[in-house]
Amino acid sequence: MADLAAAPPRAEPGWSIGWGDAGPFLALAALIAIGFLVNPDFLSANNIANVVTRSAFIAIIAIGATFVISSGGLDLSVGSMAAFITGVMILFMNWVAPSVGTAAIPLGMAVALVTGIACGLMNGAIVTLGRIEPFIATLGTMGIFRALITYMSDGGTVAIDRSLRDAYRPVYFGDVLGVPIPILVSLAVALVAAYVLYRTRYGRRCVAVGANEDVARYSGISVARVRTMAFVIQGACVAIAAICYVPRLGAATPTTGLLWELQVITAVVIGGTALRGGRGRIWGTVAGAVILEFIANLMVLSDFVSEYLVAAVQGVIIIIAMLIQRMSKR
Amino acid sequence: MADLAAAPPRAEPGWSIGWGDAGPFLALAALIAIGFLVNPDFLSANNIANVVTRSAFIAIIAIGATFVISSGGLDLSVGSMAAFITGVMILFMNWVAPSVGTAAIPLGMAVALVTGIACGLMNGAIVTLGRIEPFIATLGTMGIFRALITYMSDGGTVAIDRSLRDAYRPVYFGDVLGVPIPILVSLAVALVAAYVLYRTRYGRRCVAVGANEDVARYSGISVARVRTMAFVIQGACVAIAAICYVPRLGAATPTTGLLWELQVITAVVIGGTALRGGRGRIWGTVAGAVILEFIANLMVLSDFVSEYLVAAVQGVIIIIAMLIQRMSKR
Amino acid sequence: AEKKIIAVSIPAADHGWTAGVVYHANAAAKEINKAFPDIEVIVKTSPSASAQVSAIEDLSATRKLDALVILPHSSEELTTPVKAIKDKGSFITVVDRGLNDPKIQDLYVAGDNIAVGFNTAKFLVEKMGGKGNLVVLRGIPTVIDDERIKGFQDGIKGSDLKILDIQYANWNSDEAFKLMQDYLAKYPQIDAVWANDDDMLLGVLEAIKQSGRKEIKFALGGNGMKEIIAKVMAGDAVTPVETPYPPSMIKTAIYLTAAHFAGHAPVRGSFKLDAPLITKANAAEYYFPDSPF
Amino acid sequence: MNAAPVSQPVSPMGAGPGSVPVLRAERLAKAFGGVSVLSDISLDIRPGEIHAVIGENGAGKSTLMRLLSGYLRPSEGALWMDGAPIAFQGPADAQAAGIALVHQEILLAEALSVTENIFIGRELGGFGRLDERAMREAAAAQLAEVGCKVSPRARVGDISLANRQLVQIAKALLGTHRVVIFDEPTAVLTHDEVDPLLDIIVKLKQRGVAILYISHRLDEVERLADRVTVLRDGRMVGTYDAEGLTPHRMASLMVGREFASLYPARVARDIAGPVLEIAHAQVPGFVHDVSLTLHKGEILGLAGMIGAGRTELFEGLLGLRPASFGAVRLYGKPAHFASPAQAAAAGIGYLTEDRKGKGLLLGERLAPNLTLAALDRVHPLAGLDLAREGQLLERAVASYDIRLRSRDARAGQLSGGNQQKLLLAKVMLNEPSILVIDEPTRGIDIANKSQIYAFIQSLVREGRSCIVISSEMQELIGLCDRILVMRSGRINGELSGDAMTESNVALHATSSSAAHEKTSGRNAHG
Ligand SMILES: Nc1ncnc2c1ncn2[C@@H]1O[C@H](COP(=O)(O)OP(=O)(O)OP(=O)(O)O)[C@@H](O)[C@H]1O
Ligand SMILES: Nc1ncnc2c1ncn2[C@@H]1O[C@H](COP(=O)(O)OP(=O)(O)OP(=O)(O)O)[C@@H](O)[C@H]1O
Ligand SMILES: O[C@@H]1[C@@H](O)[C@H](O)OC[C@H]1O
Ligand SMILES: [Mg+2]
Ligand SMILES: [Mg+2]
Repeated sequence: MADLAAAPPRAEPGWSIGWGDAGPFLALAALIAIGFLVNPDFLSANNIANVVTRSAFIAIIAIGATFVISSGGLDLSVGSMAAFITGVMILFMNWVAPSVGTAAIPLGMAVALVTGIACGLMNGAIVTLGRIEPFIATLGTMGIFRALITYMSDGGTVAIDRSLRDAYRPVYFGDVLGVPIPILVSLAVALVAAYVLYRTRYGRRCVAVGANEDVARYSGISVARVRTMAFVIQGACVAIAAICYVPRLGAATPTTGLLWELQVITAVVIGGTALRGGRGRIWGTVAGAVILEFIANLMVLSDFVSEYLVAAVQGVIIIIAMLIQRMSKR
Repeated sequence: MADLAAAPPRAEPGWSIGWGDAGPFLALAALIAIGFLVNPDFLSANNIANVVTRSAFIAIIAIGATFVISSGGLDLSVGSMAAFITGVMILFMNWVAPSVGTAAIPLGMAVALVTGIACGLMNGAIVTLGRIEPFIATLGTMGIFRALITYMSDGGTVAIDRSLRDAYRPVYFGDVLGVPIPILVSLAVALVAAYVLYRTRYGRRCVAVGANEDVARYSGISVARVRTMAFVIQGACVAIAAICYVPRLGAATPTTGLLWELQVITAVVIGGTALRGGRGRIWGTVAGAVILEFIANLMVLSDFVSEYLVAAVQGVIIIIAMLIQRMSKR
Repeated sequence: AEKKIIAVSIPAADHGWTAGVVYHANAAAKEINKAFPDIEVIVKTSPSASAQVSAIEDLSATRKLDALVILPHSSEELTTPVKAIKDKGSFITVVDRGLNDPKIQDLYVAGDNIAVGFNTAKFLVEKMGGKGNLVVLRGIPTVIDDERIKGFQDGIKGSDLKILDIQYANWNSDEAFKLMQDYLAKYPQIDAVWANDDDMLLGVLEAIKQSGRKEIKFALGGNGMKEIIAKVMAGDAVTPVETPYPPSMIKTAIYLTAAHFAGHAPVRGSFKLDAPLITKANAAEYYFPDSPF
Repeated sequence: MNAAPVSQPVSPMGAGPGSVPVLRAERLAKAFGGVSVLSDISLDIRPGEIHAVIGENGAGKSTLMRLLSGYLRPSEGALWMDGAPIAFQGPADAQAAGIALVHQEILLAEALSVTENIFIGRELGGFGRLDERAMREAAAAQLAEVGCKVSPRARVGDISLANRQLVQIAKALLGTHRVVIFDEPTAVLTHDEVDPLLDIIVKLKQRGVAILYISHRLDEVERLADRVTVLRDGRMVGTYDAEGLTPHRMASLMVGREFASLYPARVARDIAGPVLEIAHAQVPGFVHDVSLTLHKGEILGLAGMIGAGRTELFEGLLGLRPASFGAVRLYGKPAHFASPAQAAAAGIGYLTEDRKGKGLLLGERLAPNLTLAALDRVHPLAGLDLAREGQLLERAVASYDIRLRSRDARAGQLSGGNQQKLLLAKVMLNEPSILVIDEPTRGIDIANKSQIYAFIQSLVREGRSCIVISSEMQELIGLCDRILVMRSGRINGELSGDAMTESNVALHATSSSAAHEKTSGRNAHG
């Protein structure tokens, strides 16, 4: 009986972070403490800013994934979708730049968003209309996006036009009152997402679909529409991440975004969202993304680990972070 | 009463393949037909033998994954576990070869099996004792195994001793009455697995745990033990696959088994096993593995697709295969 | 005196060649740290371009880097971040895959990917009398891969050598084995195979051996893997030559960079390793039995 | 109170082995997260007795049963078996000791077959090999015993709720037992399925098994019980000899005051023209050519046995399963509903019989559950109006008498009856003008039943119309203006006025010879 296993009453999810959801934040705190012990530079303003800025990509994509996963889906295509969107955006900007100059940048952003939404729509349609397990459907589109970027780049690189480079740079490297722009963007995305997930009808429906599809259906919710919408949100988030990403690396290649899907899902799960749906935690997801980036950072800053074993230590730390997260729930 | 008539008798899963489970076989048949149309060489005995032999690794590992997945788990670590086991086995054989000669081979196989079982036990323990989402737990151990093989090989190659190479070669390249040995091995593994899953108490409980953990627990089944056992079976299957793999290229490298986990899960799902547990299909899994290998083969044998777009076409075919599989269920 | 810090940023060992890079980088670090007490070499590996960007950011955020030796995952993506390090006053050594803006580097050490393809092609044109059917296996879609293929295609231009097929096998021997099996099933007559990397060549050779096909006159790779060099030394008929693209170039680069500090002799400039054909005659010179590669 | 609590346990069966209790609970208490749900409960169960436990929804009956069968561990107090203290680590321990529980909520794995479910955890067969045949045969026998007619090979997800309940009982009864606990086993069963089950219970008793029996159907309690323990608000009211304890008296003990009458008096109403007309409905496999008409202000009953196809008819109408119709007219105009959302927009509300599987999100809090089907109505703006939602919950709690120990509760933590009330409140939030209620009082205690009946009556007085699908004949007879009886997917009779009697309903529900006929007595609506 579900109620026997049911967890003790938990604080309302929302803007404020309840106690029961403190897990990922505790894990983050523990990690930061360890980091400081290992190398005091870890806490330098500079390093912190770098790491958090960097985590923005994964965080933004993972916020979208929080919708998909809490609605009971899964999207493996996000990494290659990011590469594909980046490629489309850069090609478009390079194409219009000669005629419109730096206005190519906002136009390119719009194109990126539209592309992302279209990609999400495609994923959603295959999953809901085709009634195909999301794992397989998005594994398929992962191959498709990856191939398209390979094709677009002729197996090489799609690089942004020099003329646009400097104008675009601030989107990643700039700051407002000292806060790097990617951090602001991801905070804005998280705020909007938290609002949508916790404070709108759509968010309610999304979680309901993930919790029990039948109950949702009998309550007059169009399960297919809600699920598709979650994939669309995911696509839009990937596009936003791509928009921030372009100035950092200045190019899309067939290896851009490789294995991001694993990082994204890991961030979401570490953050406390249930992989089987029915429970989404936006701020947890953000914490999860920051945790992953801090772990990578710690690997660079510490000198203990043979370079060959970095992946092993990362694996161990992720498992420990999950344990901390889990334990705080008792 | 209407009741008796109402519930259409479903075929019991088992040795014989029921109609409801024909999906993957239909998809396979469709694929073979298309392959033949595209290039008649597709059906040459040689090509078929090559492809099916190649599919043996994934098939054997995926058979193990059928247990894990139908019990409600997931194992992302299989690919790097395969590499790790291969590495351990080769190092061990090379070490004892000078003193025991070719007897190193059976000894090495035993070591591989023990290693596989230990790896599976570790995965199982983290998932059940640590109560960590299998996705995250095995993502962690995936990093661990991958790092260990990188470490063992100094990032390069762990190659089997020349003195053992020829003696061991037949395990991959040999045949019995014309049937390549890896095919025989995977058939044997599938037979045993089908027996265990469909005809023994353990198999029944494995599926029950995946179908509804609460029901299983309240029926006095030790959920943790059943799940752990599924991971152990998975480990053993990976070891068997590794044993067949070693003679093929005679080496383990840090790229051995890369991304096998995705192929394995895809094979299992295409085969009709439910990703959320509660339903396992051994022969479907085998068909799924063969389908994947045929798709890759078809890509090379056909001349339609630019090398850049291969992944896209593969993605599309996988989705179509799932559609065929799905449709045949109505 | 303050220690001079040389950071080395390279791709993680994800296949044979990069494994060689990691091996040689670690070896160089150990040797130099021991030999020069006032130089510290730190080696960091990264599994992807973005991780590499992160890594160099992290290194430079927490210490003053006197020099950065970098083998970029990809040229485009690393250009701007490396420039940022340069702007902080570090000495920049770029290895193998060049940056988009050569002005950033103080020192450039590289192999010649075009030559790897071109020299192999020339060898085949000559030995096969200018005609025959070829199949090609290429690596991971990257600039290096592109350059090699391009060099190769330029090399066979004007001859009657025909490329029957070209597909990716991702510098992975398993994938190369399968791909070669499929090539063999598809084409009844293959005169020569070129895999643009020796990891792949291993898989190719295994597939040919299994098929029992005898018409294949040459199966060539590239990079100078010790197993393949050994074949060349032994006078193997199918693999009689090899093109070097030694991962040890990272070691060369680190030593040169250290020399900049220790030797008080400026070492700016470009250093391009040749990719001459290795034949039985000179193979011993390229054979390092202890390297993992 | 004239039936005095039995302070000193005396055997209602006279002397004999029965006088030593098999199972004894001493001062049990249970709290969930600091909220006390049960306190100071002491009772004993003796071999060969049927011991009923009754109480209002949320009184703590199910919680007590879970304590007795190892599913929960008591916060205080002790259990004794055969005079020796015993503590269960889990249900398996209790099962090993011979205690079986038939859950109030269905607890089966839907993906597995009936046989597999029955034998989970105690599969037959030696040397690791399963003996499928033996299990199938044993399952078939066990099913026959409880009067369940599904195939042992059927997938549990494919059989009706009522049959699932029977399968669950068959599962619990497998093997030998000393104590069997039935938590509302008949709530989802119709008249004709109840009898065989009660026979089994009596048979068990005669074999010397001790039975704990929970039901809101007090007539069953009267028929079966030797002793009755009454709970109220988590405390013992007392244990009584069943002799002379009438349902009315039981109800009064449960609620703690004199209990009036169950069914509200019929008031004359205007039953006007048709609001919903369904012609030639076909739901493949379930419903064959059914036509019916619902009038404005009417309460139309739908009777039938398990598998009659009543649920499927309306699931088909709402687009929840494939169906075809000759015609559907709403207020005279042709209508078609592709989804429950469209039906809701047209003013049709449907309350599912399966509250756990299709009605409520058990892991969610109450307010989101309440508003889930009416989000657009409750929150007309983009953002959620949580304050409004809170008020709505308060109002629902008050008007449907939902009893909760904590505002923070998840739906799954409510007692069964309170879940049902929450579900009713959820459906009503859309203010449907046509309400289809599938099993409205499943698991509802007697006091609340009468409230729900009064509520339905007030709806039709407001000019709304109601279709009641129910397995309780008296409920239909007491409430409805007209009853359609379905059998094997067809309408097999129509009753109204004085013709609405138990025997008439039963006749049409079971006998195929009673061809479709209209039987109306004198007091037909008017
Ligand atoms: N897991 C739980 N967590 C918190 N409260 C619970 C839990 N289970 C039950 N309760 C509370 O305990 C009280 C008693 O519930 P119980 O299910 O025992 O009632 P009941 O007498 O069986 O009622 P019904 O007749 O409606 O089935 C209810 O208030 C319920 O909300
Ligand atoms: N998904 C399904 N697949 C196959 N048979 C089913 C399925 N669902 C229900 N049935 C069968 O269809 C018949 C009708 O079901 P159901 O019991 O819901 O009808 P009903 O008239 O609503 O009865 P009641 O509400 O009294 O239980 C039953 O025999 C049931 O076993
Ligand atoms: O990583 C590359 C390697 O695999 C290839 O063979 O040579 C050049 C390298 O940059
Ligand atoms: Mg109850
Ligand atoms: Mg029904």
